[in-house]
Amino acid sequence: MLGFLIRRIIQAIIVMLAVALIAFMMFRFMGDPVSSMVPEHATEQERAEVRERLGLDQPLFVQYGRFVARAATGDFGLSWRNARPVSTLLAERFPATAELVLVAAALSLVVGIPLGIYTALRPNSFNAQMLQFLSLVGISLPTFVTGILLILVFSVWLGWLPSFGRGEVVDIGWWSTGFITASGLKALILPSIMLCLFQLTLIMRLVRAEMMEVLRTDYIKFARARGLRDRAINFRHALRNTLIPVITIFGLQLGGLIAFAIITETVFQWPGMGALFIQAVNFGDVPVMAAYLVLVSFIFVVINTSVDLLYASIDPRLRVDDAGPAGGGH
Amino acid sequence: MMHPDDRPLLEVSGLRKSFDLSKPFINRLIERSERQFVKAVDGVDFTIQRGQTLSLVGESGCGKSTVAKLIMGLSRPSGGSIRFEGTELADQPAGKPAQLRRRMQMIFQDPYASLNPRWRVARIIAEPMKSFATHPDPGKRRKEVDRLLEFVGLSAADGDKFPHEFSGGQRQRISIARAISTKPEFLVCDEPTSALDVSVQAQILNLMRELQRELGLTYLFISHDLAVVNYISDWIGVMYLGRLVELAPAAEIFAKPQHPYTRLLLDTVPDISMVNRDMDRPAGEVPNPITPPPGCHFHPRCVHADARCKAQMPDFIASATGHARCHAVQEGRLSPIAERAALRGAV
Amino acid sequence: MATSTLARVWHSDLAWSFRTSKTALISSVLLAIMFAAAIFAPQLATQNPFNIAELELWNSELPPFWVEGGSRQFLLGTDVQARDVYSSILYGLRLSLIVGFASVILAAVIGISLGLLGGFLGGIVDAAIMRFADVLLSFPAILVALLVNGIARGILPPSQHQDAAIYVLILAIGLTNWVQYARTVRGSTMVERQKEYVQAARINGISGPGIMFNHIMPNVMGPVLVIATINLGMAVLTEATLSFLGVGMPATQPSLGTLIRIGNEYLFSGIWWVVIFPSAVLVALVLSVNLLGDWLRDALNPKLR
Amino acid sequence: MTLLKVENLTVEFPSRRGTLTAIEDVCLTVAPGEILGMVGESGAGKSMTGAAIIGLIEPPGRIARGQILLNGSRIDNLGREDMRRVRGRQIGAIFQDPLTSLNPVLTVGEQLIETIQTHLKLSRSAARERAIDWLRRVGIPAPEKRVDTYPHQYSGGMRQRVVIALALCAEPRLIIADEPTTALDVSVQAQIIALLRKLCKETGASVILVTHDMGVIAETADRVAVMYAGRVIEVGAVADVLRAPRHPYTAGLMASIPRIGEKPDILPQIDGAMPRLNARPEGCAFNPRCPKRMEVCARLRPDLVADAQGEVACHLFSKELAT
Amino acid sequence: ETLRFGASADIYGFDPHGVTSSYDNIFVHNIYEPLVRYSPQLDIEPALATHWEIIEPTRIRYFLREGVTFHDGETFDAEDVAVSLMRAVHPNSPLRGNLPGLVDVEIVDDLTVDLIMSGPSPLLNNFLTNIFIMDAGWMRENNAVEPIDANQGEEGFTTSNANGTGPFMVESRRPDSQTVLVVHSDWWDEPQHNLTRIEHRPISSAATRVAALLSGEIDLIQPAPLQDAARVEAAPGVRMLENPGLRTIMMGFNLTDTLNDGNVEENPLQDIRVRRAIKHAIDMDLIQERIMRGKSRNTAALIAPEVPGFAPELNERLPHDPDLARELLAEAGYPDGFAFNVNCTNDNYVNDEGICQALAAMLARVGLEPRLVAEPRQLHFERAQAGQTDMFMLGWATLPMLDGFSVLSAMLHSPEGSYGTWNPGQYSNPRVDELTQAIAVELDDEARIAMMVEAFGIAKEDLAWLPLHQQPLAWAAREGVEIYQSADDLARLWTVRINR
Ligand SMILES: Nc1ncnc2c1ncn2[C@@H]1O[C@H](COP(=O)(O)OP(=O)(O)OP(=O)(O)O)[C@@H](O)[C@H]1O
Ligand SMILES: Nc1ncnc2c1ncn2[C@@H]1O[C@H](COP(=O)(O)OP(=O)(O)OP(=O)(O)O)[C@@H](O)[C@H]1O
Ligand SMILES: [Mg+2]
Ligand SMILES: [Mg+2]
Repeated sequence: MLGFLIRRIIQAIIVMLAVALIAFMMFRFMGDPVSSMVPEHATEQERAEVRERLGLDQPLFVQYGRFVARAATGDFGLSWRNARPVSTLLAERFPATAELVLVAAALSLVVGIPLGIYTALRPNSFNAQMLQFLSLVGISLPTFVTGILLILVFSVWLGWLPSFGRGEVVDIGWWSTGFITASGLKALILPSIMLCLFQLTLIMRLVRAEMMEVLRTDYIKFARARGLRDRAINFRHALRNTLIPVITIFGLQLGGLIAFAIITETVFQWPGMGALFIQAVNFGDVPVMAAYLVLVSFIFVVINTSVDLLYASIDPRLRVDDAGPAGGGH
Repeated sequence: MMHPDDRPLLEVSGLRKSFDLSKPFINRLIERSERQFVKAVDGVDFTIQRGQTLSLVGESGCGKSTVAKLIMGLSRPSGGSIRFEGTELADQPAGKPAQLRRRMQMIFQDPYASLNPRWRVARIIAEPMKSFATHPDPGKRRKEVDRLLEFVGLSAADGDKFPHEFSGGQRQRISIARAISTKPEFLVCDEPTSALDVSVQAQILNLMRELQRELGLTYLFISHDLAVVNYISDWIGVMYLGRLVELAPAAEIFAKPQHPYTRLLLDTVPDISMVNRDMDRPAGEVPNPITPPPGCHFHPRCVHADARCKAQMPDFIASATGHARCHAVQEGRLSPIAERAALRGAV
Repeated sequence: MATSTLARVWHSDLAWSFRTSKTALISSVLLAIMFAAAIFAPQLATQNPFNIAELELWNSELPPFWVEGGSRQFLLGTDVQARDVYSSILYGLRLSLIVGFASVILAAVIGISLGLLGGFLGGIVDAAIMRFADVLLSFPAILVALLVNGIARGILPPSQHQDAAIYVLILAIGLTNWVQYARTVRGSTMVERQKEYVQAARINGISGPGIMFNHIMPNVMGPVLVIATINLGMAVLTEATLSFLGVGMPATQPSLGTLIRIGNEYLFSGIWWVVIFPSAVLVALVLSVNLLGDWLRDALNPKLR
Repeated sequence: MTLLKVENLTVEFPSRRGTLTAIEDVCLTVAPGEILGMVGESGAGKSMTGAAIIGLIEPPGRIARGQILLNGSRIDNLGREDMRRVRGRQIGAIFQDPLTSLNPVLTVGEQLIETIQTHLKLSRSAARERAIDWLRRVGIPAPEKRVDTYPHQYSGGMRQRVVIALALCAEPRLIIADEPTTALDVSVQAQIIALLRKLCKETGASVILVTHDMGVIAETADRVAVMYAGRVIEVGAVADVLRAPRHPYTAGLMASIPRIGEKPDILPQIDGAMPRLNARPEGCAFNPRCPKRMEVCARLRPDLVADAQGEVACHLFSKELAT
Repeated sequence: ETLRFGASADIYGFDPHGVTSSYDNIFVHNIYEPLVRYSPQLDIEPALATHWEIIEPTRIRYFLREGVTFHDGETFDAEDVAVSLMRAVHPNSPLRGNLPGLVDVEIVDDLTVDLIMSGPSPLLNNFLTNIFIMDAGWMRENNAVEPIDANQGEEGFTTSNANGTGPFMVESRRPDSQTVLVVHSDWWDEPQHNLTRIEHRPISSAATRVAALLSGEIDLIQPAPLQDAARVEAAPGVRMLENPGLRTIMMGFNLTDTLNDGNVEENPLQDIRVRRAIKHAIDMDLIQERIMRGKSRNTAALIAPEVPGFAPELNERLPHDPDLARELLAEAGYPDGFAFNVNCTNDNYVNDEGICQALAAMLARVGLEPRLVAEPRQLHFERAQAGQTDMFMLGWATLPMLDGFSVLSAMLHSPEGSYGTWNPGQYSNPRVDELTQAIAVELDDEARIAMMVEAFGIAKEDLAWLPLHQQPLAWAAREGVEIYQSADDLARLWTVRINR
């Protein structure tokens, strides 16, 4: 287990170094960092000075090393767009994205898993087939279209829910939360529905496929042959084995949610990191893009590593380091 | 064991193969575990004379298939030598040198996996001829394919079909047709009938005997079914955990099994002629090949084992019937058994 | 021979399951119509919406023809730039499908090659490819596509953005989607590689590439087809999303996503036709592709047969 | 007195190429405490018969005809819940692959306890006691410790022992063992078969032992039923069927099995292969391969007829009866 | 009362000398104040200075208002003015160009300062309307006497903190989400407003902005999309605020020797006939009707009628005449047209991208091959400034000068020194240069205006720029929100009254 942990962490570090390399390359080769920092009429002499000050005259790997060292402390310099430290910009927006993603993730799990189980257990019932079809519609609907429709119906026509922003938020330390005000909670509803819809259908389909797969296995057949009750078979035997792979996929999906938040945040004017990132892409604001990339990858890597560890601790086959006696058979 | 009249077609000596099953470096570092190897084949010696059949038997995982793959060049030996007509093949990959490899072919166990499901039968059979350029002309090649198909008991029209349109036995015939298409002299057959039904097994075994007679083939035959081995072989080698524990002429080995493992096998194999024999014979299980018992690998299951067996690996030396790897046999601690013959007579 | 092949295809399980599946039939008919519409867009359209010279501003914002004020010349109305919505949809569909197909092909080619290579060679090559794939896989496609897009924009001079947009999109989407192919192909390749027909080929002196492409590749293409179909839907969606976010096709060469983005700004002004029709077509397109993919996956899954 | 009586059991699979008949008019009886061997080539319908008896035919398969009586009462038409009560309690099952028969995420003990508690009114601790006891009975060393371990920590042979414990722990009257040793080594196979036989003797359970290994049948079974192409074509005492088979298929089959100690120049063989489900010939399914084929064989399907030596479905014998 | 104000963009920060964004400048006006300010009607009126006098042509004395306090309670005095003005012209300050010619600030006494100029400055007051005064002590305490240097990689204190004398003070700020201002109770001026609190919410999507207004989440939006005017008008409880604006939208030409993105050797745009042809090809009336929904004011002049320097004869437009355009092109030797790029913003002016598309379509119809590039403003202006465009969009409101000189000095004078800073096309006419330099130091209004009219006349003849229209001001508000819509598009929130 310890070996597994360390291996995963080393892998995670390598991944982060690779991501940092991409971010660094973006800095180095997208636009000229010098020209954005010196006055327009600067002489070549002045440019060279800036270049030296920024260390751009050093060998690439030295520059990369420095970049990594600075990135590790969260220092990505100033945004080209609005001359504020990128780390501050991201930190300000992080809570908004995090709360949105968390709510959407919870929603997609809480709704997706039961629906997946239901459709797997009654694959031929009308309801299940309807759900299966709807889930296809769910993954076929462009999320931005869903978002637009939600706004049109619930904000414009019915006027029930706000069409943009986070509502009122309360600061708890540096974290600003919308969870504890009525308007904050109301503002969360539409965006999190839009964000979770795709993941929800994905999880439902995943659980369904995985569960149907498990229900076909020999040990389920054997469990039936022992006359176990359906409930025990479905929820004790099948569900456990279904959810183990679902955990891994869900880890990946969480990453997907963070990425899809870009669209949701754009549609709902949600003041999160995704909106910041899309602005940066539009503006070619490399420091923000690079920092977002590094931060988001860091989150992914942390999630994925912990999911792997979780997986390893849930699945007894992986829990014990020794694989046990080799089985016979061909 | 040597037939003086002729130089052996295949000589295998000291053949070894180990697979690295070590955990990743970091894990070994942290857990201070050693590198782990499976000695799948651990010093195997035998020779096969032209036109004869040598069979290898043994339980699953004892290394039979690995020997076959080593001989065919599908896997590189960790040590030892494989000589075909005196030419060393141990360091040659599969298919090389073409002139020699053309004369060695193989038939596999699984009739479903051994034919490419996306290829038509004619193309499958023609592939070796094309690759080894024995029939460079496509027209002639196709004729040869038709001939081969009929030779193994199918019809020429079957060449246009896909493998899934055939039954298991028919597929094994196609495999055989492919194997003999380059006119080889030596065939390695890795459990060619163990996936087939008994009635079909008889057809294939007969076909193989017929081929041997007509084409003068030499076989290395691998099986875990002692009865099949008995039917097809001239010589039989019994393997246990990577080692050859006994090698003797087929007739002798069943009549006078030397090694205790051979005896155990003969005892436990269900026999159609032994109606309602009491099968409850404590025989243990094959140990984990990663950590085989020291000394003689078989000693934990052996009733005759003593301290020496636990400590020292016996050599593979001549026995009453052939060769055996057993201290007890060598020390004469084992009585020759007549028990088995008696049992058979009882039914 | 040809007829017998045809007959064989017609009687195959796949064809049978196709013939008897209502969803497969309906969705493929829908798809066929949309493909035809895309291919014959220049013939079917009443206007070339990409040719700005054809836009006559005084025709702007006309409603669909059945609504009062609409004109038969512009079946589904026009947008603010007097772009005929009907023609724009045809051309946009064409763009979406081109981007979809091209990126799927790109992804498939990269993924299959790398998957075959990794699965067949194993060892360090495999480890390198797969670690790389893992990294990429943990990044959602849309994010990678945005990044590739952002980088391309940074590198290319602005006047080329428009012309390069479609290639950038194809690249961005293609580069993000190959991982799935690579993983699947690698997995199947590792299974196939162990199979005895491959060993037989090696015994017969067939070279590595020969085995990889002649023997293994045809046998790992089944799942690839399924992935490709499902991916096509995803690629079309990704393209639309990028265009919606304003980093995809430019307004002068609108894809379906761009049309929706433009229309979205006018949604509350009562000019609903600019956003509704392209959205409907986009959803219909992706839905039928997904329905087909879903059916294909079930039909090709031996366990379900 | 019979424990199980199967009459004219027919299982069909509706499919696009019409209805496939997997097994047809299968008739069997099993006496209490008896071991009935069932042999036949792959696809002959052995597993399907077993599945039908235990009520686990996978949809869209269905029992089209016939009936299954256990202790004289029909079980083929029981409701879902009633049939569930029969399974495990009345009829147990053992499948081929011990590697996949156990749920990997539950301990062996949990699986045993759950099964015991489902069928017997026992407290959890009593069930646990019993589980440990069963592990001991199937020969697992140190069962008190092993009860809390996971299946992957067992070797193949040990796992099959656990499977046997699971099948027997609710003390069913009948065990359907579908190729319980095919995945095991010869030396382990002998132990497993012996264990099964011993335990059934102890509990008085009957066994239907499905296998295609004649040797196993010979050494284990009391009676044997031979299946061919979905039908039972011969039933009789093991010694009779092995030594004096009457149906030409059985005869051919027996002859084609190589035996230790005999080395004929050429093995007697049956040409051809068993027909596929959708290509079963008219009349006797074996007639195209039969060396003693008669004109009637291609027309008329012989019924399974009982006589003093057993039962056989062959015109050779029905004619004898007629004359 | 609380005003919920929906703007199209967020501010970047509060530093009044720190960022170039004109929207920031506008917003900061609610917090900081200049010495003099424009009234809602755009007349210059005293603010922190009560009156001023010209001591010498290069020394202007300002008498400061007494009893003004900053938000933190500090009193306002001459030192604050001196430090703030010098801060505004510090080399780090991106705004230094907004106060040209300031050499030094001398403190005469606590409430009197002298501004030392490098030459006569007829527009000094106009400039000062946009230079905000901060508290010197507060700046010192927080190490903010100099504007932040973008290279230092640090955020200035003044970016996220504010301490002005204005009518409102900052309560909280959440970037991209909400900035809350509350009323400054010690404000020196008599408040006309009845606000206690302002919630400034950036909503970049126009449609969402309108939706938020309609659903009652927002009281005032700026700008309101023109296409939604009808709907807003029709909806109960909300109304449009529309007026002609000062900002003239125009297209600049690349007049250098080569095109950036052309398919011909030379630069056809240097040929006046080609520029004329372009002008004739464009149907501004149609654009006005369709894209601008009749709300814009088409123009041939580079400045709006309200701006000094305007004369009616400058506003005589060339007719839309595609045939003539084709003829002219043929005459110039381009019967088949040529390719060139057309750059415009897509987030800056009213329907900017739409105008550009329509424009490009019209150019294409006379045989030209315009390649349209629509980008966010930052990229666009960077590119336009760097001369990487052949035809580019620019909107100029002459703010904060509110004088034709702004256009002459920045856009029409040849680029040299502080002149021609916005003339990347390198238009150059010696007479215009001469006139511009004379206007700069001419203190007599009549003479200045005469010279300006002459210079604009030349530029019009030369078609140095292609003026399109003055874009409309379009805001929308809930019923009961009263605000005077000034032509400079500055929402003077301290004039807002809400009657619910
Ligand atoms: N590629 C490999 N990597 C690691 N171990 C291997 C590999 N191939 C075989 N082994 C190991 O080598 C040993 C011998 O395997 P081999 O396949 O030769 O056995 P076998 O006698 O043919 O068994 P079977 O009857 O099951 O075919 C086994 O323990 C197996 O696990
Ligand atoms: N789900 C199914 N759908 C259609 N046919 C089936 C299905 N399951 C089994 N069959 C068919 O039913 C017949 C009997 O199968 P069964 O599994 O009983 O054979 P078996 O005698 O047990 O063979 P084996 O020795 O291979 O286990 C076979 O021909 C098989 O193809
Ligand atoms: Mg093997
Ligand atoms: Mg079976």
